[in-house]
Amino acid sequence: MKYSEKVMDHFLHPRNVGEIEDATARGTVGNPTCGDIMRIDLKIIDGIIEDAKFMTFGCGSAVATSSMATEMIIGKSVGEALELTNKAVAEALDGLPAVKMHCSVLAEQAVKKALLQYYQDNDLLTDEIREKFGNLDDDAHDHGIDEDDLPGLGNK
Amino acid sequence: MKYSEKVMDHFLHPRNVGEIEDATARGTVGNPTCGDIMRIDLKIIDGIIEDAKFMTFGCGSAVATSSMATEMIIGKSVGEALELTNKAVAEALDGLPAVKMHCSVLAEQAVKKALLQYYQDNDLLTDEIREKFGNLDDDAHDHGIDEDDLPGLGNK
Amino acid sequence: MEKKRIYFDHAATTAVRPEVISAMLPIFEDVYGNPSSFYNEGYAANRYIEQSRQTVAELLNVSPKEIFFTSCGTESDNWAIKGTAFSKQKKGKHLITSTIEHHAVLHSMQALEKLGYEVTYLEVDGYGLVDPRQVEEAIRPDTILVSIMMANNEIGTIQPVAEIAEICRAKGVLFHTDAVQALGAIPVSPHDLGADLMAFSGHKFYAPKGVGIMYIKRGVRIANFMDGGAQENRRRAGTENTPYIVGITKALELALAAMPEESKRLIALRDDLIRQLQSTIPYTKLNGHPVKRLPNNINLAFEFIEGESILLLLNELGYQASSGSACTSGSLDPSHVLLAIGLTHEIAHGSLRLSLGKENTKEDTDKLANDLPGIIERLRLMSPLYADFKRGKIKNIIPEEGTDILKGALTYEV
Amino acid sequence: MEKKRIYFDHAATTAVRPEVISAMLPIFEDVYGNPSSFYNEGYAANRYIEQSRQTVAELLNVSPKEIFFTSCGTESDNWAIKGTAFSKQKKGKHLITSTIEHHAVLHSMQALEKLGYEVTYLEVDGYGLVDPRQVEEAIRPDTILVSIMMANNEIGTIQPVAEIAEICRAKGVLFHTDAVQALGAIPVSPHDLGADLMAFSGHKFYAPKGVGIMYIKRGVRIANFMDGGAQENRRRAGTENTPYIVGITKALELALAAMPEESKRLIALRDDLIRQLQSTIPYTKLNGHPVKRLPNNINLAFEFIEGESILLLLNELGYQASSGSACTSGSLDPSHVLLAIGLTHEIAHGSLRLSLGKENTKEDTDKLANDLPGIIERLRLMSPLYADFKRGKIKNIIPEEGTDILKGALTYEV
Ligand SMILES: Cc1ncc(COP(=O)(O)O)c(C=O)c1O
Ligand SMILES: Cc1ncc(COP(=O)(O)O)c(C=O)c1O
Repeated sequence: MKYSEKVMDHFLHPRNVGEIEDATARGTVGNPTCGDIMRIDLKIIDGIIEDAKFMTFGCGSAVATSSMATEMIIGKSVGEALELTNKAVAEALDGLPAVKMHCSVLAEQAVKKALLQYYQDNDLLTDEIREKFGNLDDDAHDHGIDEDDLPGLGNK
Repeated sequence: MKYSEKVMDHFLHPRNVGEIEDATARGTVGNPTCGDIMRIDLKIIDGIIEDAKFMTFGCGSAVATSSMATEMIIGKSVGEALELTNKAVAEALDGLPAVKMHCSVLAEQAVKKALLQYYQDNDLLTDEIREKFGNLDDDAHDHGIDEDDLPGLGNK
Repeated sequence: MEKKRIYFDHAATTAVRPEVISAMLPIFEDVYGNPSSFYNEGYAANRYIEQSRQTVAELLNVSPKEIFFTSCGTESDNWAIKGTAFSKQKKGKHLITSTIEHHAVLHSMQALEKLGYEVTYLEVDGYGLVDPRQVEEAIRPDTILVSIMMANNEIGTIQPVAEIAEICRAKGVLFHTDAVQALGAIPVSPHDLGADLMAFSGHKFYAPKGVGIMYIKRGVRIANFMDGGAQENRRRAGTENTPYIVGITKALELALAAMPEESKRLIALRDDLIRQLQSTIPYTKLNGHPVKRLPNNINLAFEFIEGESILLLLNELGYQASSGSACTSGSLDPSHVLLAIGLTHEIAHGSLRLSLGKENTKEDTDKLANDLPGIIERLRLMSPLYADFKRGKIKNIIPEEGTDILKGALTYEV
Repeated sequence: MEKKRIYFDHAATTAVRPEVISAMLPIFEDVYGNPSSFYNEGYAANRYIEQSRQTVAELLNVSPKEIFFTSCGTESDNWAIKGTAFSKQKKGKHLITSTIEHHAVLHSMQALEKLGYEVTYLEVDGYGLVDPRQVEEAIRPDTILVSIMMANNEIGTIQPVAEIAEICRAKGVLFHTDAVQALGAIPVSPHDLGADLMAFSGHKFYAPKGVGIMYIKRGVRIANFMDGGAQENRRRAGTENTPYIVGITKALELALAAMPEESKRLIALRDDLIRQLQSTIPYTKLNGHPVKRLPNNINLAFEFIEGESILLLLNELGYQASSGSACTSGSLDPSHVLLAIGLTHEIAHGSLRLSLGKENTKEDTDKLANDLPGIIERLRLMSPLYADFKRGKIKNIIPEEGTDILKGALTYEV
C-alpha cells in the first residue's frame, strides 16, 4: 500500500503537532483498541480559530489527516470549520487508500468534537447547528468501505 | 519416462521381426483393447528352437521385450526356453520402468503360449511341465505394481 | 545426432519466450519485497502486480477486480469447481460437466462425488461437441454449476460455450469454462461469452509453467480454494509470485497481439499437414472437428499401431509430439477424450497429437509430412493386427482413404 | 535519497539468491519440455525434477516418495488440513490447532468449520507456547488431525512439536506441522520429529515466491488438494514448475549448508539488538520466547505508539520491517498472534518485527539500534496516550525497564 506524496509529507512533517495549553476546546476521538486516537485542541477567539494543534496515536494517514485538518481550519470561523468534511481532507491530501478513508472520518470528527464543546460552552447550539454534528458518538470506526475493495496485508 | 539404451536399441533395431511361414508353433497374447498384442512364431527342430520371430502391436517396451525374448530363446532347447522369465527379459534389457514391467510378462507369456502349442502338438505335456505354463489364460495384464510407484502421464 | 529438433507439442506446454524471461529477470533480482508491506521494495512489487492485473484486465476487456492470479490452470479449475460446490451447497449439490474435460475438471468433480455431490457427465458427439440442449435438459433445481471447456486439449474441438452460458444464465446456474487451451489461440472475451468463471494457464502461451489466471465475474461469490493470507483481494492466499505474474502478463500481451495473423498462419499449416498426411497414409482418421478446431491442433488415429511407438520413432528423427495412448500411466485405458468421441480402444491407442506453435514453419510440417508415412509403415509392418488385416483375417475400422468421423466402429476379434 | 537500504523483513520473504537464479535460468531457456512425455526435452525436465526430489529428500533425510512439490507454503498447509479432513471424515470431523497458527492454517480450519467440521483452537502461554498436555486432553475419538506450527512467523516461538507428535502417534491421530518458518533456520528432520505432514515454502530461504514443498510420511494417505493430471506420483496435479523446483532445491542446499554457522551468527546479532533496544527505549516488551526462538526473529512492542507509523519512518531511513498492526487490512484487530499471547490491542498495535537474514551485519543492527530510539521518541511525542501518561492520567502497561512477559495487562481508559 502506498500513500500519496502529500500524505507522506504531512506524516513526515506534521503541521501543528502538540497541545494548546489554554485551549478553548478539545476533541478526542478514536479508541486505542482500534489503533487510532486523535486529539485536536482549538484556540478560538471571537468565533475565529486562531490556532489548532493535534496529537495522534495511529497510522500514517491518521497523522496526515489530523495534520491536514488543522491546517484547513486555522483562520476559519467556527461556522466554516463546521463544514469541513472527511472527503475534503482526503482530497486535500491527494486521496487516501480505500482502507484508510476512516482516518479522514476520524479527523473530521475530532474537529467537530472540539467545535461541539465550543458551541456548548458558549450556548450556541441551535437545533439547526446540532444537526451538523451528526451522531458524533456513533462508532467512529465504521470504515464504510466495500469489503470487495480491500486489498489486505497477510501476516507473514 | 525414459528407457534404457538397450530397450531403445531393441525398439529401434528389433531383432527377428516377422512371421515364420512354416512355424512349428505360434503364441499370441495380449489384447488390442489394452494397447498391446504380441505374437511369437517358433521353428523347432528336434526340440531345439532353430528360429523365432515376433510381431508386436504395442509400445516401445512391448517391441523391445519381444525382440529380446526371441534373442534369448533362439538356439535353446524347448526345456530351456520354458525357464525364460519376464524378470530375465527385463534384466537383459537393463531394466524397464515400473509401469512397463507388464510388457516383459507379455513377452514371457507369448513364448510360453507358443511352447504350449508345441508340447501339446507333440504330446509332451506331463503334469510337471503343465505346471510350468502357469495359468496362461489369466489376465496377462495384471500389472502387479504398487500404485504408489506409478509416475503418470497427464493428458495435456 | 545434432539434428534440428522440431517441437510439435505446444498444447502440452510451450517454451518461455525470451521477452518474457527478460521481463521476469529484473523482478527476481530486485523486486523481492513483500507486496503487502510498508516499504519501497514492497510497494514496487505491489505496483508490478497491480499493473499486471490492469493489463490482463484490459486484454480480456474485463475489470481488474475480476482477475486473480493463481499457480496454474489446474488450480483455477479446482477453485471454480470446488469453490462453487462448497459455497452453494445450500442451493444444491448437483454439477454438470462433459466427458471430455481435462482431468483438472474431471478429477475435481470426482473429489466432490466422494463428498456427496452428484455430477452429470454429458456425452459428446463424434466430433467432441457438447450439445447445448443436453445441458439445458440436465439442469435441475439443485444444479449449482455447469463446467464445459472452451476448447479441448487433445482433439482441439471448440465448444459452443456462449450458447451454453446463455442457457445457464437463463436458468440461474453458474457457468465455468476451462479456457486453458483457448486463451492466446482464439478470441476469448469473458463478458461477451457470459461466463461466470474462467480458467487460464500461462504455459500454453509462452509464459512459465506454474502460473495461471482465474476470471470471476463481478458479483459472483464462491468460496476460496487457497485459504490463508489476504492476498489477491482476500480471495487467493499465498505470497504473490511477482516474477511469474509479470511474465504471464507479458506473454499474454504478446500472444494476443500476434493472434490475428498467427491463427491464420497456423490454420493454413494445420490444414495442409492434415491433408498431406491423410493422403499419404491410409487408414487414418482425423480426430476432432474439421473446422470448429483450435488453429494449432492436429489429432490423427493411425489404424493397427500404437501411439507411444510413433512418439519414440518421431523423437529419433527430432520431433516432439504426444499421443492419447496412456498405457504408460499405469491405466490400460487410452485417452478418455478419444473414447468419448467413439473410438475403440485399439484405434485410440494409435493416436498422435501434433500441436503447432509460433516457431513452426511450413518447412517443419513438410519435413514431418515426408517422415511420418515411413514411421507408420514401419510400425504397421511389425504389427500382428496389420498382418492379420492383410491376410483378410480382420477388417479395417478406418476406411483406406481416411475419415474424420466414425460411428459404431467395431472392435477387432483377435 | 540513495541510501543503503537495510532489509529486516526476512520472515515475510527473502530475495532470490543469485546462485538460485543461475540454476533456474538455463531451465527457463532450454528445459521447456513437458516432464511427462516421450521425447528428449521432456526426459530432461523430468530428470531435473526427480533429481531435485532426491536432493531434497537427502537434505531432509527422508525418502523421495515422501516429497511433493507445491506452489507455496499456503498450498501445503491447505493440502495437509483439507486433504486429511476430506479423506478421514468417516473417522471423525474434529481437528485441533492453536490460536497462533498462520492464516494458511487458521483459514483452512475455518473453511472446514463452514463444511460442518469442528475445530479446537488451543490457547498459548505468554511466550506463545502450546502445552503438549493440552493437546493430549483435546484429542477425542473423532479427532483426525492435530496441526501445530513448528515456529511462529511473527514472534518466532519454537513449539515442542516432537512431544506433540509423540502424543498424536500414541493416540493414532495424524500430526501436521507448518514448518515454513523453521526450514533453513533451525534443524528440521521429519522422521526424528515424527510428523505425518509438513509444509515448507521456498521464499523463506532465498528461493522464489510461488514454490513450496509438502512432506507426507510414507503410508499416510490423504485426499489430494490439487486434483487433475497424474503429476507428482498422482498426488499433486498441475504441469510441473521445473525452474522453481530446481530453484527451491538449490536454495535449500545452500541454506542448510550455511545453517550451523549462520544460526549462531544470527542469534548473536538478534540478542545483541534486543538488548540494545530494550536498554535504550523504555516501555518496550519483547514478544515471544527469549530462548525458544527463531535465530532471526525480533518482535518488540513499544508502548503508546502504533506500528505502521514506525514502519513508515523506518522506511524513510532505509529500513524494511513489518508490524503486527493490521488496521490496514480493513480489520481493526491487530495480529491474532500478539493478542493470543495476552497483549492488549493498544500494545499489540505498537509492535515491530525485525527479521534478520544472511545479508545483515552487525553494522546494520548497530545502525538500527542507533536510529530506532529517535523514531520511537518522535512518535511518542505525537501520541495523546503518551501525553496522558506523562501527565499521570493513565498508567503504563509495560514497565519502564522493559519485559518479556505480561500477564493480565489492563487496557487504558481514555
Ligand atoms: C508460518 C507460515 N506458514 C505459511 C506461510 C505461507 O507461505 P506462502 O507465502 O509460501 O504461501 C507463511 C509465509 O507467508 C508462514 O510464515
Ligand atoms: C484444457 C486444460 N485444462 C487445464 C490444464 C491444466 O493446466 P496446468 O498444467 O497449468 O495446471 C491443461 C494443461 O495441462 C489443459 O490443457
